[in-house]
Amino acid sequence: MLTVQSIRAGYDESMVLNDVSIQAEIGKVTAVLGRNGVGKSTLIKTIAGLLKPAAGSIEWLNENIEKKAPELRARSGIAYVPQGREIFPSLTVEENLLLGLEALPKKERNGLPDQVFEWFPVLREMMHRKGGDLSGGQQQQLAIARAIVGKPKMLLLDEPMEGIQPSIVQLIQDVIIEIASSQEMGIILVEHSLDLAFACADYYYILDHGTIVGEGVTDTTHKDIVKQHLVV
Amino acid sequence: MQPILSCRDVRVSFNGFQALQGVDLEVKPQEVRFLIGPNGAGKTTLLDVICGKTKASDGDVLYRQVENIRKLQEHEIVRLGITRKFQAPSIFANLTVWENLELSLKQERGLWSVMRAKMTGEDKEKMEAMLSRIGLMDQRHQLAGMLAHGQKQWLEIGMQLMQDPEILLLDEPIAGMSGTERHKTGELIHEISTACSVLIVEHDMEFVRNFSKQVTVMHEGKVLCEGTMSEIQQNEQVAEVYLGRRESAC
Amino acid sequence: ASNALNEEEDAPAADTSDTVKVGVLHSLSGTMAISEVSLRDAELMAIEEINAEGGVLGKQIEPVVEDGASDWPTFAEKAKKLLQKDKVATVFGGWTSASRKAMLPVFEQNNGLLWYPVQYEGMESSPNIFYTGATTNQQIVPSVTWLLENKGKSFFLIGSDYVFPRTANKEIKAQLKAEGGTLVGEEYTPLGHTDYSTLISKIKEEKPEVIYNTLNGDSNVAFFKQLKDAGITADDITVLSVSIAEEEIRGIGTDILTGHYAAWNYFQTTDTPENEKFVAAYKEAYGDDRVTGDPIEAAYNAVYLWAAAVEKAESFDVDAVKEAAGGIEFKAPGGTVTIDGDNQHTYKTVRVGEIQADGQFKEVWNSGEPVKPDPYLETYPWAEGLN
Amino acid sequence: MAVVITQLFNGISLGSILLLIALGLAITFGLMNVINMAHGEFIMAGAYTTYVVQQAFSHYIPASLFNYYYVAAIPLSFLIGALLGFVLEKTLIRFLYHRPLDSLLATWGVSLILQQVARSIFGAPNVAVTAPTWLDGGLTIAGAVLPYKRLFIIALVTICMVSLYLYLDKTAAGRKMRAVTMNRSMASSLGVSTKKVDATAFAIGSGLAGIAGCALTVLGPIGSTIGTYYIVDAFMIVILGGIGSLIGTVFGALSVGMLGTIAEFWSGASMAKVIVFVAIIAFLQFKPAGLLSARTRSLE
Amino acid sequence: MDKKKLGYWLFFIALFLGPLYLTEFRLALMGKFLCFAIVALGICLIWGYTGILSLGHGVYFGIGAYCTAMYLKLESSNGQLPDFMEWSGVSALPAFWIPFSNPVFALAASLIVPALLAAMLGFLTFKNRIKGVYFSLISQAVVVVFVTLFVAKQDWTGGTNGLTNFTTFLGFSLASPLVQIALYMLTVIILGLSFTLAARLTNSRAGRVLSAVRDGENRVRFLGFNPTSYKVFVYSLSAALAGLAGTLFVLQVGLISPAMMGIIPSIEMVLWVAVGGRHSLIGAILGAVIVNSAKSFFSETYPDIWSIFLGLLFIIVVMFLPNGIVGAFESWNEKRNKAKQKGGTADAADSVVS
Ligand SMILES: Nc1ncnc2c1ncn2[C@@H]1O[C@H](COP(=O)(O)OP(=O)(O)OP(=O)(O)O)[C@@H](O)[C@H]1O
Ligand SMILES: Nc1ncnc2c1ncn2[C@@H]1O[C@H](COP(=O)(O)OP(=O)(O)OP(=O)(O)O)[C@@H](O)[C@H]1O
Ligand SMILES: NC(N)=O
Ligand SMILES: [Mg+2]
Ligand SMILES: [Mg+2]
Repeated sequence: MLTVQSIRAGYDESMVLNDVSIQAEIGKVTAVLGRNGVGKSTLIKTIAGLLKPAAGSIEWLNENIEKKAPELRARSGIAYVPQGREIFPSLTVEENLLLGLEALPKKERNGLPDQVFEWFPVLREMMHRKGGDLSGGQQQQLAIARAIVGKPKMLLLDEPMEGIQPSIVQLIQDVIIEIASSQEMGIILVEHSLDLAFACADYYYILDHGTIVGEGVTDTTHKDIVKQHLVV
Repeated sequence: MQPILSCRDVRVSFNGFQALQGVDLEVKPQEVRFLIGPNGAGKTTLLDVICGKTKASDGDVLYRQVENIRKLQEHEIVRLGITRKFQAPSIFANLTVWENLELSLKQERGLWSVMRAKMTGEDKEKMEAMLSRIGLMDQRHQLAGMLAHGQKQWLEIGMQLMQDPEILLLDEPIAGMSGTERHKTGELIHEISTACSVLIVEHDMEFVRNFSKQVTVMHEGKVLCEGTMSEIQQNEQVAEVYLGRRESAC
Repeated sequence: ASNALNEEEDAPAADTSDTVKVGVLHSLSGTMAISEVSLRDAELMAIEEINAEGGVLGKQIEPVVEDGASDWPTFAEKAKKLLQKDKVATVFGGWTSASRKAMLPVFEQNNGLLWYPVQYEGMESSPNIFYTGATTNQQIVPSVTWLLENKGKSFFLIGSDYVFPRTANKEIKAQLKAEGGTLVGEEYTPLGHTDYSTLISKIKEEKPEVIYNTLNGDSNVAFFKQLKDAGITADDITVLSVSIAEEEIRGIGTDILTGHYAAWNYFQTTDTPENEKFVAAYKEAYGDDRVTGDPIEAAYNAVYLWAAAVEKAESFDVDAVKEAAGGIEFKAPGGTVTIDGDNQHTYKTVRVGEIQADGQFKEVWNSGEPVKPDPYLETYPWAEGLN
Repeated sequence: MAVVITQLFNGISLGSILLLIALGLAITFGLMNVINMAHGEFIMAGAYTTYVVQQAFSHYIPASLFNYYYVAAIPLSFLIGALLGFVLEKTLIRFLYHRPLDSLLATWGVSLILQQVARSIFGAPNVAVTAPTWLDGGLTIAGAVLPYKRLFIIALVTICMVSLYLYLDKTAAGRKMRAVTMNRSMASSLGVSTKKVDATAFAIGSGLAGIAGCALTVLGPIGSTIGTYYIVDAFMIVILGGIGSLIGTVFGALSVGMLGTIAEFWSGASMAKVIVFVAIIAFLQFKPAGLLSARTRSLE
Repeated sequence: MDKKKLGYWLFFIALFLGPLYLTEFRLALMGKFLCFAIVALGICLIWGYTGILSLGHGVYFGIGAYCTAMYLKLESSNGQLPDFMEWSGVSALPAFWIPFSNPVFALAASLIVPALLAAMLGFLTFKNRIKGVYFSLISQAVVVVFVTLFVAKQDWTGGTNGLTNFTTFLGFSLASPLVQIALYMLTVIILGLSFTLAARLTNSRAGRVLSAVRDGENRVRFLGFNPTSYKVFVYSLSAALAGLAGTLFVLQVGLISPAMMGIIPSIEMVLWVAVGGRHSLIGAILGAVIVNSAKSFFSETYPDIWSIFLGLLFIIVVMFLPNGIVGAFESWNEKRNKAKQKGGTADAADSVVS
């Protein structure tokens, strides 16, 4: 269980998040929704440890992690797929994927699981090409695969469908659902498309002006409420 | 109508990898043309070739059927009226919104003219009109780097429009935009197309359905097929390599 | 209030106070610090000795030390500062000819006095400079003659690429022509050059009997180390250097240099009572592992010569001191030196020494008596037309 | 014939010396993008370490073992260089990763300080290091003498280069190093401790400078300004080879070494220097990213 | 804005009146520093505004200085061969020296030659899209080339000694304090004019293009500008300023040698700007004066170990004042203003959140 409690965070002097609290469970998909620039990515970065919160706490597996370095969070099972992919451009696809194993204890780092190549066959084809040479969508697939190979318990996905062709969007959607239903991983998903978010997620939060302005389970009645919110 | 832009057998290879294997494409004046296709099909590469960022190894890119722009430099192509919006917002973070627009004015861009350039009343009006059109009137004296992602996207579109382009190249313009903004962008594109042609790459099928007339599908560095969205949806191969079962079903 | 037109900054110290300021201006940082720091040490030691004996004209000497930083404009700036701000009675300083050339106009314009303690290429005689190092006829010319008589006729000239080696080599070439030597090669390397493999290949090709070495500074270390590695020893080719003194030998490694030669006016081993005292005092002051050497001695002499001239003039005034300086004698560690009133250089004994395994020189030849300085080589027929 | 062999060898030898100096830069500059102007002073530190080890041996170790001081000096020079680099990374560099040009300025300050500190400790004049006797002499091939010292340096640089190549390209640690230097925050969110990797990388690069310093003692002067003689050449070699490409650096160093010796034989040392630098500048006009570049489209 | 302008006027007037309150020696130093300030202005234009870091401006400074020095040398040789040529065995004045006996030619050349050289180098490298550290290191290589050439061609350039020992300029004795004061004032005026020119440029639309080039050269291309011509222009402008500074330097200091063109002075030039504040023209001027004053002060006070203090200064500025002294002042000012505003509108700020 990941519990974010009354987080304040932002850049330099400007606070983007004021008092944000959310919860995400292992085995569930939690969606974070909101219009452009409300701070969704900021929230995800704060959970991943790339931003230090000015106030508030983050509890993960019964431990406060808000002061921990990102690499420690990664090793404790939090994986991050950033908006904008952040592939290592001069490393090959294989090397990028191998880096995903860094989150695992040394003993468990034995090779790349075949599963990811079943999901993303294009990566096997491009195994020895430089990450930076891939097309946008290929890079996005690589970024997701890189996070998954480390067998995380909580996967932070910041707009993972951006720039991906429709058939693979469907595939990723299936993968997300499959992963969550295996009960071994939780997912926090930032997604613009309401349909997609509701198709994948179990629970949702709406972020606006740096606070949570709505939350609930993802059923059809809530979908309309959310729509209202996002249109304002 | 004569095409304003024609690509003929355009080929690009990177270290032996054939990213474009002979692309033919024609865009007519005031047309909105969507370019779709699987990841890695070569869409971005094609835009790169048209705007001069990547040099084609073979083939021609003709502007108004006469001028071969394949070997021109980027800024020369822009001066012809072909502008490009990149996928990641490309604005000047350390200049204000106003200054960003000022640089984008359609103007003589030579060194000497720019050094002598004065802001005319007409320029001012044009810029103010653009500011309200892209909804950044209040932020005009802010540094552009401070804007939110969506606002940056809009500013960049505004910067392209300031140049009164003949052809506008857009690479996934609505990526990262939320619902309302997507719609606004779609409408803006239609508005623009009364004055210029738009060549636009997008993966969001809902958006394509809502705003497209002609769609070109690329696959493995070639044009796979062309047609309206509903025609395309019928195409078996497109469904297989690109749309997937569900998309084509609906 | 003081301003630029009003030259008096501090009240003229010379007349009222019981100290007199002198400038000490050497490179304490940068590439030349390897050589120049010791000159400062020698000058400060001389000042201390004179002060202990009661000073000059009853005044204690107060040294103002400045760093020329191996940078010629800085030498000019600091010289100006010493003259204009500190109002020093005289300045001891410089090593490279470039630093001297940079300071020269400053001293001439401000009518200051500079004591320059290093051997140099000649062709100069400023009324505001006293030259206590050798000019070419007190080092290079006699050593070439000695080499021709004792070591061989075919010469290979190597030098750092700047004014001293180039000018010196021009003179050597003229002298070789006149005295029956042959020139088989002439090479210059930039200051600080450290790879001599190619140059040594050229030397091997030309098979000279003698290498006349006017390299300066760090390059010497690289040159000698690599010469030995290439299998060339002093038995094969004699190298005579004019910029390697005891201190440089220590930095190169004695084993490498053994058997090669240098020409100077002074060696630490020079056998005079004054030198015994001088070496002892220097080691006492700066440590047993320190060694003296020609420029160190010349710097030390400079302070005593100035003090003697002041005493004779009974004034610190620059013109009076210059007037009095001619004929001033000092029983220096390397033998008596006398100021030549005409060109403000000193009479010096010329010596050639062979480097021993302990890093010291064994004198193999000397001129017997102090040689009159002749910076323009006017007494040498072959030098006619050189300038 | 002998001249040709000698000159060929001289070119390789000069190239190997330049490579030894550039190897460290290939990491700190090529990979980490830090322009460390104090790199030359790490070379100096390695050289002085060798001097100190030699002094220690001659004072405290039986004379019969003196010859082995050099064997001890190589790893110690590496360690001292690495230690200095480690401290520099921890105190300065790590605050400047996002301001690469500023690290140039700050390390310039460091270089000024280190030179002065060395002068204060060891005195301004050069100190001497006596090369071990097993490096005396040379191999004679067809009348050309190939000094053992230069052969030794060629061997040393080959070992350093191959180990570095294997380390960077074939081990997980090397992969992490390249990842961290490309994108610090992403690497950390994958579980890589960037601070450790950064410090290690910088220490290795600086340690290589230390080894270079140790090697240079057998060929040249040992003084406070020794580092300044090589530093510009070394930076040029890294960009000539292509930033981020180790193999490129090797080619860069060898071409500069070859061209340098040929030009010097044919003209003179000063003109050779001019010719080499003009050639590098001209070459970069045609291939702005260097001989072998590690660039990809997303690095633009 | 007006307050700022007034400040600038006061600053330059205070400099201009230097001879009233500075001793002859300090005035000479200040005159030298102000020459450096002109170089700093040029570096600020290319580095702070356009993002081109040149580590080779010593070359332009030096060439400018040599052009003028050649005239001075000929003037003080009274029609004879300059002394160093005699020592080097040159028998007749080399052809390229001859036009430099004309002061107008020499002074013009001191501006034009550096500018042309920079334009040539800039055109090649910028056209080939060499930028960032590549450009910086290439500019350093250019320094090596020129310094080596100037040292090696001793018979033409005076070698390491450089050119020195001048007597008069246009018939005025360079040793005369009055001439030195006049040269100082001329330097202040030229610095003021250069500042005005640079300020005009940076405030114009072309200045905005330069900043845009710094932020994203490729983006500028896609707005239809050719960054190459802008970069070449500003680079050669800054080279011309360096050349101009070289002229004033040689007139006041009476010496130019390759030592002034080398790697070390070239890097120091950048440091002046970094210390003052790379994004501010006035910062560049202050930086040049402050760093050089500090250098003089430290080396006069601690001749043995002054470089440690100077090194520390650079480290401290880079670490704690990333935008230099002026940048630090500005952000302090901004904070103060913000604090003032906050005091008044604290309630309003709170209400935004709810
Ligand atoms: N590095 C940064 N420095 C300063 N401000 C930033 C930075 N990154 C984001 N911001 C600002 O923080 C606010 C929130 O940004 P954030 O990226 O979290 O929004 P978001 O909800 O993810 O938006 P989007 O849907 O567009 O991705 C925006 O106003 C943005 O301008
Ligand atoms: N510099 C390069 N070196 C090698 N391969 C490259 C390079 N640039 C692009 N490619 C390859 O060319 C192909 C086309 O890439 P491009 O970016 O044009 O695809 P795209 O159609 O835009 O895809 P997406 O929809 O994912 O953005 C991809 O397979 C990519 O890996
Ligand atoms: N005068 C010298 N040795 O430069
Ligand atoms: Mg976001
Ligand atoms: Mg694409």
